[in-house]
Amino acid sequence: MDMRDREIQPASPLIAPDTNLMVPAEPELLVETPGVIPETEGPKERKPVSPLRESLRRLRRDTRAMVSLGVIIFMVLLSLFGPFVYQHLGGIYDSPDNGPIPATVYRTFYHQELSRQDELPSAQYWLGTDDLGRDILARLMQGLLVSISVAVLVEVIDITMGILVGVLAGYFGGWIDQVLARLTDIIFAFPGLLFIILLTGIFGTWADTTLSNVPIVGPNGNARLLLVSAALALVSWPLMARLVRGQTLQIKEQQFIEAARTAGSSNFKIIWRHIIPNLFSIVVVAATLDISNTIIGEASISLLGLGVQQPGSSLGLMISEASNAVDTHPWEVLVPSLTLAILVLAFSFLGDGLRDAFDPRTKD
Amino acid sequence: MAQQQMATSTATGTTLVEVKGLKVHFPIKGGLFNRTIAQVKAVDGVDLTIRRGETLGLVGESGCGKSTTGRAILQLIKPTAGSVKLNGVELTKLPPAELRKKRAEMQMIFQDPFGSLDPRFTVGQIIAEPLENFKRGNAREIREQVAHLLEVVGLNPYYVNRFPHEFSGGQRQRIGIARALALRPSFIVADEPVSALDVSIQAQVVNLLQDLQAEFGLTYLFVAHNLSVVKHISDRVAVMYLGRIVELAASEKLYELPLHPYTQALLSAIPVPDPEVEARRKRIILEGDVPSPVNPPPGCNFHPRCWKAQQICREVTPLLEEKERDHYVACHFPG
Amino acid sequence: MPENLLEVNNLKTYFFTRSGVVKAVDDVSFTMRPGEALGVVGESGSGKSVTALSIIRLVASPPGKIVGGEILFNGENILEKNNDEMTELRGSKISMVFQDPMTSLNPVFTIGYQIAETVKRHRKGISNDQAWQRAVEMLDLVRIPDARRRAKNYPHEFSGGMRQRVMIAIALACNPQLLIADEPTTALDVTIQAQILELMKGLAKEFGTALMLITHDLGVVAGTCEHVIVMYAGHIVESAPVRQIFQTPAHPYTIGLLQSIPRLDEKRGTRLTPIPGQPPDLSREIIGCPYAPRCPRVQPRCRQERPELKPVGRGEQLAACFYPS
Amino acid sequence: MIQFLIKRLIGLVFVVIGVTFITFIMGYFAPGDPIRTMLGEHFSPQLYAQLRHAYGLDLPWYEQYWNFLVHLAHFDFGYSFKTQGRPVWDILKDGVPVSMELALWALVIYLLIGVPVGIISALKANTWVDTLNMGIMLVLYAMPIFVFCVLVQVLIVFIDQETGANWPVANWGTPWHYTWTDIQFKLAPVLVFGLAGAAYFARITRTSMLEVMRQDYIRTARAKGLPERLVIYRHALRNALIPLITVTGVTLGFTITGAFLIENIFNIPGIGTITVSSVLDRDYPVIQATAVLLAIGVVLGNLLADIAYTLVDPRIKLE
Repeated sequence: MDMRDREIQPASPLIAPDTNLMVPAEPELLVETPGVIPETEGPKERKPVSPLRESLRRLRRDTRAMVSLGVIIFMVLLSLFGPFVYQHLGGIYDSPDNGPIPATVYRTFYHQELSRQDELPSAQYWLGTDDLGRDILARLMQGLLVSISVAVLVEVIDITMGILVGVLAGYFGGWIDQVLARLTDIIFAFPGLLFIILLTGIFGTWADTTLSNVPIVGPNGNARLLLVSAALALVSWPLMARLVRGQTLQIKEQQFIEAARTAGSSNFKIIWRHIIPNLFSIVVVAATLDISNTIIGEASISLLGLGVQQPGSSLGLMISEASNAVDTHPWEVLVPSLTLAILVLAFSFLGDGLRDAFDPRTKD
Repeated sequence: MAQQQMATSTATGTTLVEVKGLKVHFPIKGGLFNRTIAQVKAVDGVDLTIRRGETLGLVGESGCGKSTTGRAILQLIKPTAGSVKLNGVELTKLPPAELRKKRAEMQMIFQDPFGSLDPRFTVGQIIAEPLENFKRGNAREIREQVAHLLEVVGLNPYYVNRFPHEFSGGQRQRIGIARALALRPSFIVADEPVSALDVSIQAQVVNLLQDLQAEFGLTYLFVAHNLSVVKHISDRVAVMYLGRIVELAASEKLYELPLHPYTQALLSAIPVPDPEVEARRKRIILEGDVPSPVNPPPGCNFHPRCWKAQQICREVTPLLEEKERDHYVACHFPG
Repeated sequence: MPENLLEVNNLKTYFFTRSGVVKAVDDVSFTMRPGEALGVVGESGSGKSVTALSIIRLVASPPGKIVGGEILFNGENILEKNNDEMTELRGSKISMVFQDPMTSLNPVFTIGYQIAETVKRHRKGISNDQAWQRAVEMLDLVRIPDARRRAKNYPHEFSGGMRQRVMIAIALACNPQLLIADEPTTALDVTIQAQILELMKGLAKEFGTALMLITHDLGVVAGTCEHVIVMYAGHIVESAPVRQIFQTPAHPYTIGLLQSIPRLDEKRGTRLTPIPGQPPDLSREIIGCPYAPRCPRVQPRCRQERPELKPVGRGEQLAACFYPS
Repeated sequence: MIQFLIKRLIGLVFVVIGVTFITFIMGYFAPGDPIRTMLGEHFSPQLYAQLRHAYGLDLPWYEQYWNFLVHLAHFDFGYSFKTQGRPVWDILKDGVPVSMELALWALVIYLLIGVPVGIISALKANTWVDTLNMGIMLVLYAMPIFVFCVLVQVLIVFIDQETGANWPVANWGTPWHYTWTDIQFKLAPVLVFGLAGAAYFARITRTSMLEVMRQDYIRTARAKGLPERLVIYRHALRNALIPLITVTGVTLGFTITGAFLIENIFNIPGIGTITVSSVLDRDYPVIQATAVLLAIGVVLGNLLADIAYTLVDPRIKLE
């Protein structure tokens, strides 16, 4: 983890959250919110506007966020269905080494066509080949799949644990709060990246041998991905929990919580119906921004040789392999680097857009 | 003496709420080991009886503990000490589940028309929440009750699916009132219900509260800092200063003949919208600020600002005693 | 020397927001004589604060903009002055005290510094020591005990009432001709409000400063001001000497306001007469009298034409109503 | 003040214990036997037992941990597994100055570029200047730092090829020496590292500045007749910089970690490179030592920030 984390959760409560502040609110106009229903007028045909719907409407007007969302959807589709389509578009290739082989072979991310090393894009290899004659596009799609799967896995754990612990710590305080506070202290002082490096470095070979037979996640050098995801989740959830805790404390002070208690709602019901729904926006924003960190984290670990192993593919691994030949074949390093940059930027822009859309201060 | 007097009024059976020796102290943590280093004595020994069907006004300046008193009576804040009885049932010792059941009888109207409604609930869901908690009918019946409640507070039931942010402050306050009424409570604490509203809207809500009281036989504890409003709506008024009640009397009487120096100063400070009256009035301008409730002055805690203060005021805390019929005051030199 | 200290003619200040143009102040005209105490009364959104900020030219821009009219101060149009001339004027000839004393002082400077800074800015050639002397003097004047020592304290070491005294000290440090106080006591308790109003009234008299007191509390103007302006939805609806406003109010809105607030000296059992409905949405075009939808005396004409501010009855009383009482 | 320092020092000890405990436990439960790995082909039972004893690995885990802590209290990080008998400190001492040099120059760039850009953006909020500034900063900030490194390397290669220059793509010069060759080595990594952090600082500064400019006391300063220049530089800036102090404090520690990737890609012989290679070699004593160093760095950074805070903001009094 680098310092990106702390944009979501400032280390000190004195730091203003990094929201894009729009024009200062004009002093006397705040009381009259637009859309207020005049009592004297009769019912009008208009759909009720929930705060969520209003936020989404604002998001839709944010070109940058919508383009980013488009990019993300495209990359997800590419990683899921891309290989299937790609392999059915190529014909038979008469390989000097392997004889005639179909595209389902030479357009896989692990097939080495040693007579075709370090090529630039061509009709057969749309994005060229790497130093072992492997299809860069195929490896790229596999790398994207790895990035996105890790991101999804980590965010599921991150959000679940973050909300669970954060809400309990914020709502009830007590020992859970104390433990969380100490835990985040350590996480802040113990650089996350170092922890992940340690965990994957120490248990990596164990994972290679033990997990490689597990279906789906095991083969093709992906055995360490579960470990990497676990490590990433382990360092990210306490920060999410801290953020949720802070927000819970704020919501708890709102009078509608007191009102719910007066209405006879139990603690469980208050948490479930009043607190968690109101955490929605902040968690969505934090998770979106955290996906960038997760993707970078996985790529960093693979880059250092501690994540996905050969013959597997990951954007980080691709960059690492190609960076040795940066002076002779810059193309090979540019492709995964730019893809990674675009993916990460898209999540950051989307996160920024979501934050603006949810922040009532930017309300028009 | 005063205690006995109050006790007898309980015996007549007209008392709905009885508060005795209520204290709410908040700890201030600090130091090396996060120990409690001081106490904020927000409420420091309050005795009150609220009669069935009356409106008892509770006034005081910010930080005097009036809102905390209201919340402690409803057990929204756990009192540090003292007893609160509603209909003769001791609330402070009820287990949580029992207390939740009791909430149907006592409700609250909140100050902040923006913060007191969950922004993600529709108006219908907000008002239905207490009804659902207490299983007052099936979905259809609850819907009907919600529609009826909206009409009762003067809102069109057509808006039942709207969200709070689509309403103005006054309308939101009406929604809050409808929610408080949903369970047909006997006792309502209204915590500064009009102070966040514009003056022209305040009157609408004040009138509504009065109408509802007549219609449903409600008992109000009306907490506010605006003495004019409190006097207008209340049968009796209690004046608080630094966590204690310094004077309690029928509202007319309190205004005409205040006995406690603080009440006198407070009343004289309130501007009257009449230049003739203003020109004639003599103001008592108090010196200095309200002391911190962490370290209240010893004895009568008003003595540092009081022009009548004697040695005894600095040493002995005056008790709230009945100086005239139904007129209680905590002062060594009242009048 | 012109007779009027301040003359506001047809002032229009609009806010250009994404949801439309909000006409916060729309065609407002009034005058102030030197030393006069003028009360400006209105509910939130009535344009009273924006009027004040327009006079001192501190309307947040964007989105706010003064789009029309003139503001003559000592006969000179403030709206034609450049930024340098305007900063010369602010704090020396025209000062302002704001609503929230807790946030209006800079937390990182001592209060003595914050007063002395104003003095240094406007008195050419004054030394730091002299400016500090003046600061202590001012603190003494606003009755801050132990002023010499307290001048070295930071704002957070003062209570709300004390901070408002400091704000008044800053505002009066250069003997301004006009002091604008925007809801100066709204954030304070009544007993503190009484202290502050008393102080402000006394000092304004002593300094010969004209006082423009903006408030939503009719009681506050009754005891403090000589002349009152009532604002509603960006317009002045009534303007009169203080006695007439309270004894013979002419505009239905003024009457409504007076009947809707409970009075401390009223008899038991009286019922308030609320004003029905809500103030209008200023981002929409308002045709006719803005008060018409809530007015009990509304006539067809009120919904079509906007009434001008015209003399009613005797003397200086003006009202913007076709059917004044 | 004393009480505050004591409190923070207790916190420091707590964090160091937590960090060492995590690294220790991970090393203890890690699969594989370091001594066996160390001996490799030369395995003999006696030598094995002897070495195990020498490293204290025959003791129960809590005694091992306790010994580690005791040594740590004497600033003794123990001996490396990989290079037998070589003290850990001996390995680290070459890396520390390099990493510190990198971090320090990066920090200078954070402040010298990030803060002014943030201020300018805030003052020109929502104009094209702001949009352009913040667009660039957002890209710099959100882009993975190693991608940034790679792109710069590609650029250097391109320039070298086109102009025949011989600008180095990797490695570091002599620490704390600034001959032209040294500068050539150091410039690219420092700039990459510095600009990434500067982007973060620019964003925080802009937010903080905008927040302050909305405050009532800024309006008061204007109402006093202060010229806009003074309003900004005297009244706004001082308040806006307060949150930056904390950020700087926290950043001090995290800067060291950010260096992990930069060092690896630019092949700089700093702590980051040493750590990664020791992880690959499973040289636990070295790993533990770096973890402790980093943790202390972070906590000290925070402590310094807290103290600096009290000097700037009169509202905050350390109890």
